[in-house]
Amino acid sequence: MLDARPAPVTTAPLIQVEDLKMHFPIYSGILRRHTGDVKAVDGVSFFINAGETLGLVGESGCGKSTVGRALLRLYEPTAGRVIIDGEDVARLSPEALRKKRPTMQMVFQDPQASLNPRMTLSRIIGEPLDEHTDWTDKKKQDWIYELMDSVGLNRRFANRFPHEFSGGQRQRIGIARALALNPKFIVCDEPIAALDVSIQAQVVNLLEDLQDRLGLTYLFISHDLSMVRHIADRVAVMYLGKIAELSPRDDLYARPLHPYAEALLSAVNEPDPVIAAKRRRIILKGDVPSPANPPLGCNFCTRCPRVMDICRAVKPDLIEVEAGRFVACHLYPTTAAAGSTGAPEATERNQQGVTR
Amino acid sequence: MADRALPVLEVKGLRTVFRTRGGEIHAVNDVSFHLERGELLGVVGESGSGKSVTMMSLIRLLPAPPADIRNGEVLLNGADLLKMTPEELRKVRGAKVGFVFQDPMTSLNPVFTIGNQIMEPLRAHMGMTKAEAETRAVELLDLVGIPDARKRLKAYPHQFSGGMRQRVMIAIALACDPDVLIADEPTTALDVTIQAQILELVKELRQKLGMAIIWITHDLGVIAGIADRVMVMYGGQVVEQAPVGELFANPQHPYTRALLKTVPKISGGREARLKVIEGQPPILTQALMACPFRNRCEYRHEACDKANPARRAIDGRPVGRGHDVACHWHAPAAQEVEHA
Amino acid sequence: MKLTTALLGAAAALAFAPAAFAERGADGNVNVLYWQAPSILNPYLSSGTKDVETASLILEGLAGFDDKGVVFARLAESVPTVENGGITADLTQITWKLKPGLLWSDGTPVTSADAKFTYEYCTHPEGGCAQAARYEGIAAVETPDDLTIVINFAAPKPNPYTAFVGGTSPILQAAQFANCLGAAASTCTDQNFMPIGTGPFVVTEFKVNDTVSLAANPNYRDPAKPAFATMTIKGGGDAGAAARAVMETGEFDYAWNTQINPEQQAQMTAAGKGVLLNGFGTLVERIEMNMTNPSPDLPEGERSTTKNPHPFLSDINVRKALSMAIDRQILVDIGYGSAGRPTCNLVPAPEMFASDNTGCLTQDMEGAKALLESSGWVDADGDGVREKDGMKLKILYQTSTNPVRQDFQAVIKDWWTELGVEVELKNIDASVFFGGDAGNPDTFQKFYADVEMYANNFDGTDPEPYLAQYKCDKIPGPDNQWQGENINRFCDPAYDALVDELSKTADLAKRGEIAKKLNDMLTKDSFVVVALVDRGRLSAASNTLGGVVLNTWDTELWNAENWFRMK
Amino acid sequence: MTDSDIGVAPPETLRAAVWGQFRKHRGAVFGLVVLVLLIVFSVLGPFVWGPEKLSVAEALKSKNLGSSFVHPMGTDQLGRDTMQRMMAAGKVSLAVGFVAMIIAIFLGTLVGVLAGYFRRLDGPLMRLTDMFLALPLIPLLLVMVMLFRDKIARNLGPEMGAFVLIVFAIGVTSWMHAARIVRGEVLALKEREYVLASRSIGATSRRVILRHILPNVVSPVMVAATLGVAEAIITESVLSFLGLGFPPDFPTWGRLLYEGLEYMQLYPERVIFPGLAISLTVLSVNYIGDGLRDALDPRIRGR
Amino acid sequence: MLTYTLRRLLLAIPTLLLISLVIFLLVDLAPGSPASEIPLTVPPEVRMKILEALGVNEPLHVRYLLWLKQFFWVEPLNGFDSLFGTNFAEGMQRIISYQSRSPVFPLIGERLPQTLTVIGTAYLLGVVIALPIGIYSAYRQYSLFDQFGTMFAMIGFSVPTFFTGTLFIIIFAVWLGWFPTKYDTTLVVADWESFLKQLRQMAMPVMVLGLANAAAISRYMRSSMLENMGQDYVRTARAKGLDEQVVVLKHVLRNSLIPVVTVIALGIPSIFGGAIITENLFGVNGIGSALIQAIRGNDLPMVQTLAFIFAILIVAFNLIADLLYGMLDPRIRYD
Repeated sequence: MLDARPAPVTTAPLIQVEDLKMHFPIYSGILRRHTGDVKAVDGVSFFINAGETLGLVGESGCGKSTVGRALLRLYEPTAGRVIIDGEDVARLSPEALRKKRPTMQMVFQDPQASLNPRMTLSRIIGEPLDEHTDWTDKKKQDWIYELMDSVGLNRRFANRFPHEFSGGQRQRIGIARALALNPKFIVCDEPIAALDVSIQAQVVNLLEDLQDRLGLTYLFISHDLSMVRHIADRVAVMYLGKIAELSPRDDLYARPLHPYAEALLSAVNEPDPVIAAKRRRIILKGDVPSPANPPLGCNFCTRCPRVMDICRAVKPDLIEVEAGRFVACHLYPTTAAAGSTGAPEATERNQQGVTR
Repeated sequence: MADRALPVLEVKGLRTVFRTRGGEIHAVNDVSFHLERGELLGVVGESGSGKSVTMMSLIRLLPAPPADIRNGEVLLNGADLLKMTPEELRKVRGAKVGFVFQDPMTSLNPVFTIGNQIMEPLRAHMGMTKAEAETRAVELLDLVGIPDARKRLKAYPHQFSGGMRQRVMIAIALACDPDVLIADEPTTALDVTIQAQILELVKELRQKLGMAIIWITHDLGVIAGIADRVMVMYGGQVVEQAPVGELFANPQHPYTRALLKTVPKISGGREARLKVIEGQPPILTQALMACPFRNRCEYRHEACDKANPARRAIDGRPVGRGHDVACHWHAPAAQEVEHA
Repeated sequence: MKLTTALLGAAAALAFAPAAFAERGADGNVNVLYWQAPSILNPYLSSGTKDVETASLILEGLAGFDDKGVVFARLAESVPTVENGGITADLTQITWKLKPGLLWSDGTPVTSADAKFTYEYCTHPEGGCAQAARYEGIAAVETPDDLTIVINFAAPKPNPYTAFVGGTSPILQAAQFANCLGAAASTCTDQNFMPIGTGPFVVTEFKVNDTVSLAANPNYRDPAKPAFATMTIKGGGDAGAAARAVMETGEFDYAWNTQINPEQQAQMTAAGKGVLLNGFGTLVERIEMNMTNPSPDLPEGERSTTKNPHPFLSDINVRKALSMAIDRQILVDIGYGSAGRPTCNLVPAPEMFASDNTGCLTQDMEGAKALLESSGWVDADGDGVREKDGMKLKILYQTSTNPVRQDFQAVIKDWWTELGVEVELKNIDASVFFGGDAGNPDTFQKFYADVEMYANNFDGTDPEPYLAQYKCDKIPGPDNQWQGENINRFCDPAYDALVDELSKTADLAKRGEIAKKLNDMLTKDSFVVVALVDRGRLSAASNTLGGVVLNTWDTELWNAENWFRMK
Repeated sequence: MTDSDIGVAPPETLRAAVWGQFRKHRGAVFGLVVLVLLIVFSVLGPFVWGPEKLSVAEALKSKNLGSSFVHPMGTDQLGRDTMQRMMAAGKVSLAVGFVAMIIAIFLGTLVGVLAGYFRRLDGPLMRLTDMFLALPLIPLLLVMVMLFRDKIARNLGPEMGAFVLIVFAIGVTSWMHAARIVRGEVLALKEREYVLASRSIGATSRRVILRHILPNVVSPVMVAATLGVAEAIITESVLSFLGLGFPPDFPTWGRLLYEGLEYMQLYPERVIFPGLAISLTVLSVNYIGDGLRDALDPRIRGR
Repeated sequence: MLTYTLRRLLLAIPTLLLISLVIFLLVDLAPGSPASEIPLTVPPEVRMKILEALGVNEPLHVRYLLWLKQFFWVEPLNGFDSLFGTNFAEGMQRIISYQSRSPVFPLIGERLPQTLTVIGTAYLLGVVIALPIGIYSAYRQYSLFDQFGTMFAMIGFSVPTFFTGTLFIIIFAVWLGWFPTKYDTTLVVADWESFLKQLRQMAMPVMVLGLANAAAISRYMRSSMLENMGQDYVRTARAKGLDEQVVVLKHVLRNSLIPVVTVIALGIPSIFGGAIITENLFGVNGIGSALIQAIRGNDLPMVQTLAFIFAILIVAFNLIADLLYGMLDPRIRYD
């Protein structure tokens, strides 16, 4: 049943996200006035073509998971449009949204936490079917077995509970659940972060196989740059609720444009002592500022090794500086902002973690 | 390095068993190794390979029951930790052996100030007065790169970021100038940029303080950048042990090789498909009478099912001092599949 | 009998304590336990026994009743009678003379004005006086001089010893209560808690619902009394605990109303620290038969009203059979022991009013069965329940919650079941059952049951108002918010006429005869009231406490001035 | 990983698995045995044991007896056989305890889940809980009894009516604790990823609650339930004492205990037997709860 | 924290008003009537008069509003007057008890000290007994001590205080004669001897209630300790080479106490609420016995006022417990 589908021949991308904002309000005072927001996602735009994998990388707290959840409207977005397969998910009525759900699914980070410990494997995988189909039990069970086959789970396990499985197997369960309704688009929210190295590869390979067979479109959220390099076609680097750089994979890894992307790549450990010894790493100082109180200018200005005055005052926009490469950084002036040809080197290094 | 007089730590034939309702779990299976002064020994393995349990067994940190250390010797500067009374052992913990745990979010007590928690071992082991301990605590925080140290002594763990907390944990572990620092996946829970900061810090501290470190991790990338010598564990036992360069250049055990291949690289050519070690790690419900890796091994043959291979040296130096491996498989064949 | 021995003992003790030796306050403190603690010390604002009795230590009337029910003078020089001219021949006026030289505890003289004030206080329309019945029928109270009180009645009053007689209608000090008339009564907390009186004690501290501390009244008329310098009245707990505190632990000298089961009585007496005193008054535990239909199938407003006679209890044979099936001696044995005795009478005392009816005392189960058979109530369908014309003898039997009553219910149910009557039991919290709330179906006045059991008595020694309760016009119903006293809805014109005659009869012997007749009409002639047990008062006194005489006609503390410590 | 046989039967049924784990819990098995014995004693006992029915006068001759072969638990002040009464009382007390507990737990779980799951309901429902905690219990019970006793009794008969009313009254006044516990638990569960996963599938709140929240609040509910049984049995005795409970000829353990108090010094067995019965019930329910909690948790069961 | 507190206090006002209304209606609707205390010998007309004088016949809303005014305005004014000798409240009608015809507040004030000393001591004793039991039970989980502790707690739960109270009286007062069965509320503690006497008379009620309290709290303590015993920071503490005592009694205990302290705080209103059965049994003139006497006598104003004060305390201690949680747990901040 899991046959390859012909890739849709459309000009418009399958996923189109425009200026997505996800603010979590802060209320304070006696009257619980709205006094501020945690700007978890603050104006993010990107698109994903059908059959493509977009990698979304960044450190914890940068808002990448929030993007994924807002995309599937697990959170109510504050602003922006999320067009999936022609419909603006951010504005669908609850009933329409429910009908839409089968097209978009999610694989979660923690395979332990995302599986109800009191449900058997077959009930977990079958849950979407219970919600969206009126199949007979037999038909459901057959389909569940098929799903289990396709993610490499022994049918014998159908009545076991999640705790009886290893992390990798659990993640396969999560993937099978996501596949149950033949989705077009899957948000993979750090699907391998909690797994052992040897198992990570199994899961990534599985995801790739499935994409090839089923023509799936992925948003692959991860903090593991090396895995993202392997799986993604294009990569978006997020920092503090905004996209710092969005580039095709090979371009990004060969020559990161944004100073943050550069620092992030240089921080990745090289599993070869020879290369490791030779590499020059950029060690960022301090921590990420609080998203409730981001810096006035560029979000990265507090840690940027190449910070300029303008960075502290003006937020850079995400602009296409090369073909297909989008960067939000004052180092790459647009024609409009080209007036100030500020020296690229920083006049003063402000590296303190802001602890406001 | 092995030339120096006596290793600071010598572990011989350690066995640890967990007793559960479903039977015994043989978590650590006849593990022997040593640690030279000033050396950084990397311990690599998947979760469940016994690496953490081994290190916690050393200073008997595992709750007993269910943990039961069956066998072995743990000689710290010649004294057997396993034979010590609880009171003697207490004087070793935190004083001679420092410990840094994986999750800095839960490893600090949320209701006491950072200062309180740093000063605790100082006062317990060094008999410092409150004022002395405070001065030392400030020094330690400075040492691990926490700015504004004196003020932050009064802060609570939740007011620190993950990286900062791990620095605090390191400060606590270093408080009494230990001979050995055991770091159990200290960077796993951290972001790459923070991980890089911590690794940088440890390198720095090693130079300054010169203590011996055991660094447990599942990330070969971390080991490559920091360790002197690497010990690979699988199924509760040591399967390969070698100096770091040697191990990466000339891995002998099929598991080590597979492990090295599964890791995608950030630079160089991108594989079309990741190499995979099929199957799952073994469940150690009974003492192993066969090679623990045999079910996942590409080179499995009859011998693997018959006996659990002993560690043997492959470079002529005694086991543990040079490059050794626990595999029935013959070294020459290894050359055929030398990693690309 | 235990009663007599107890009384004899007390009397003997009294005899051996020569008044000349006694000295006020010589015996220190006496500890008294009222497990229902007093909440106010003004008997005009509360009719609770605990309040009235405690207040009687401080406030006194012109006269009181002694342990035989005989009126004796307290503040009055003597008891006025027709013979001595104190009462006019037409029974419309009684004249009291105060003893000369009486002082209030604050040292001011007692005058007739105080009595007149007390009358005004209690008859004030907004005061809500609890003892208003004591002043009923009074046209005016006159005070010709400081020591003379003349009470004029609107109509002849055969029993004039109501106002200012007994613990329930003592004299208040006019000076103290001057500002407490009418609606202001409840703002006078100090006065109500610490009234100034003429009694043997004065209040030194009053903790509501807990403790009253008293001291000997320095201005008490007998300079040698009371023997105790102080008295503490403590509240809390229950009857059993109270008995235990006197009889077993000896912490208290006297405990009021220690109604405990016979087993406990024996056990505690065996402890040897005190004696249980009992005396019989007019309290009768009885079963009232509902003469009207309480069926829940009737529309609200018609249940238990005279519109619908009871389907089978209106048959006298059924009522009689039910009474015959009861063995009253057994009831006494299991419930009251020495503190009860079987009776067939609604008015068991005083002697002159008590009928000699003893016909019910022997159980006659066979007779009862035969009576029902002969009157057509037979068990035709063999289910053990008798029926007639399709009507089954099925009884709902309710009472208030109380261990003894529940035992009674269980036993009587057994007997009646044997008789061929199906019985369903129900018990209701006393505060609801006796609450008289017109909105509540569970009050004893509403009587939404076939039979109910409770005890009642009358104040003082004269049963006239008590017997008048069974007149036709006192039937409770929706019209009078269920406030009538004729609980069983008995209505007999002959009875009403006889009650009217009683109210006009002054001659004591004659009154006794009429009262007995009325009593018989309710009990042995009609069985609408099935008397069960004449319940005595049971109180506990320490062996070291002398002078105690249990009085069931007035307050138990009536002679507290004579109490002393036995050495 | 290549397995060709389709539709492999589960290794064991869920019920068998739960029972298998439950059996391993020594305390739970002990509790179950005791509870079953108590139930058998109360329900089947009267069929096996029943001294001959005596008339009142006859019975009174043998009142207040100690234990003997004829009356293993003695007789009471009316000569009634205590064992017979204990059996009858057990039936009522156990039924009251369990049914009232179920009502309280149901209400508590309902309120707790709603308050924990729906933010908007949290405030009002928790204030409601505060209010119930603050209400004076006795007047509340009195009002309930006054309003409903006759209506229920008319439809169900006096005994069943009293049972329904009592059970309901106790249930309605003792759910607050469970509600608080459940709410706290739900607040935490709500943030679990599997709840999010279920929502991402498009499951309605009702399904999420039924499928994911409820099964996972079992353990705290179990603890509350254990205590609930004890409380219900005792509350019933207080109600009976106030005349709000069962008809007076309807013994319950609580009532026997209360009635026995008067005679405690003379005949201590009169309080010991009912007291023991209540304590044993509570203790056994507690251990069963412990065992059940473990047995229902697949994580523990798998071990 | 301050704004949080203020906010909660503001929110408490409508809650309390609602509670007051419900309490008022409930108590009023309850089937008993103040007339039940009046003996049957009193004729119905007199009965009606008495009730009328009590104000029972006024319409419900009039009585409710009057009571609200009295509770929130007249009584505080009276309190002010008695403190500062002013007379603002003169002539205003206070809440009057039906039973004693005196203002309710002084009556409550008179009883509060006994309740606080007896029930408070019992509560304290319960806590003092329970904490070590809970701690040790958790530390040696499934040991003999732990099993015994469970048994003790279960029995504590399942045996009503009317039973333990009577049992204690028989053992300690009747057989041994150590303690008095009745609490002497007039006793003034002035010297050593009277202090001893006070201790003796408090002994039994305190024991009865203390045991009941200890049972519950020890369970909480145990489960809280167990939860924390397995936490990572405990391992850290051990790895630091701290004494086992320090590990358990400092690190584990401090964390475990946070939920337990709030449970204890939530139980404090019950101290003020008194213990109905125990107080009555031992004759302690506390709030609990006042409540039961008022309920038995259908003293509506007293019941309403007591119940409402109790409600205020419950709401207040809910808030206090929340604040306490925030103070004990540095991770929680209210703003």
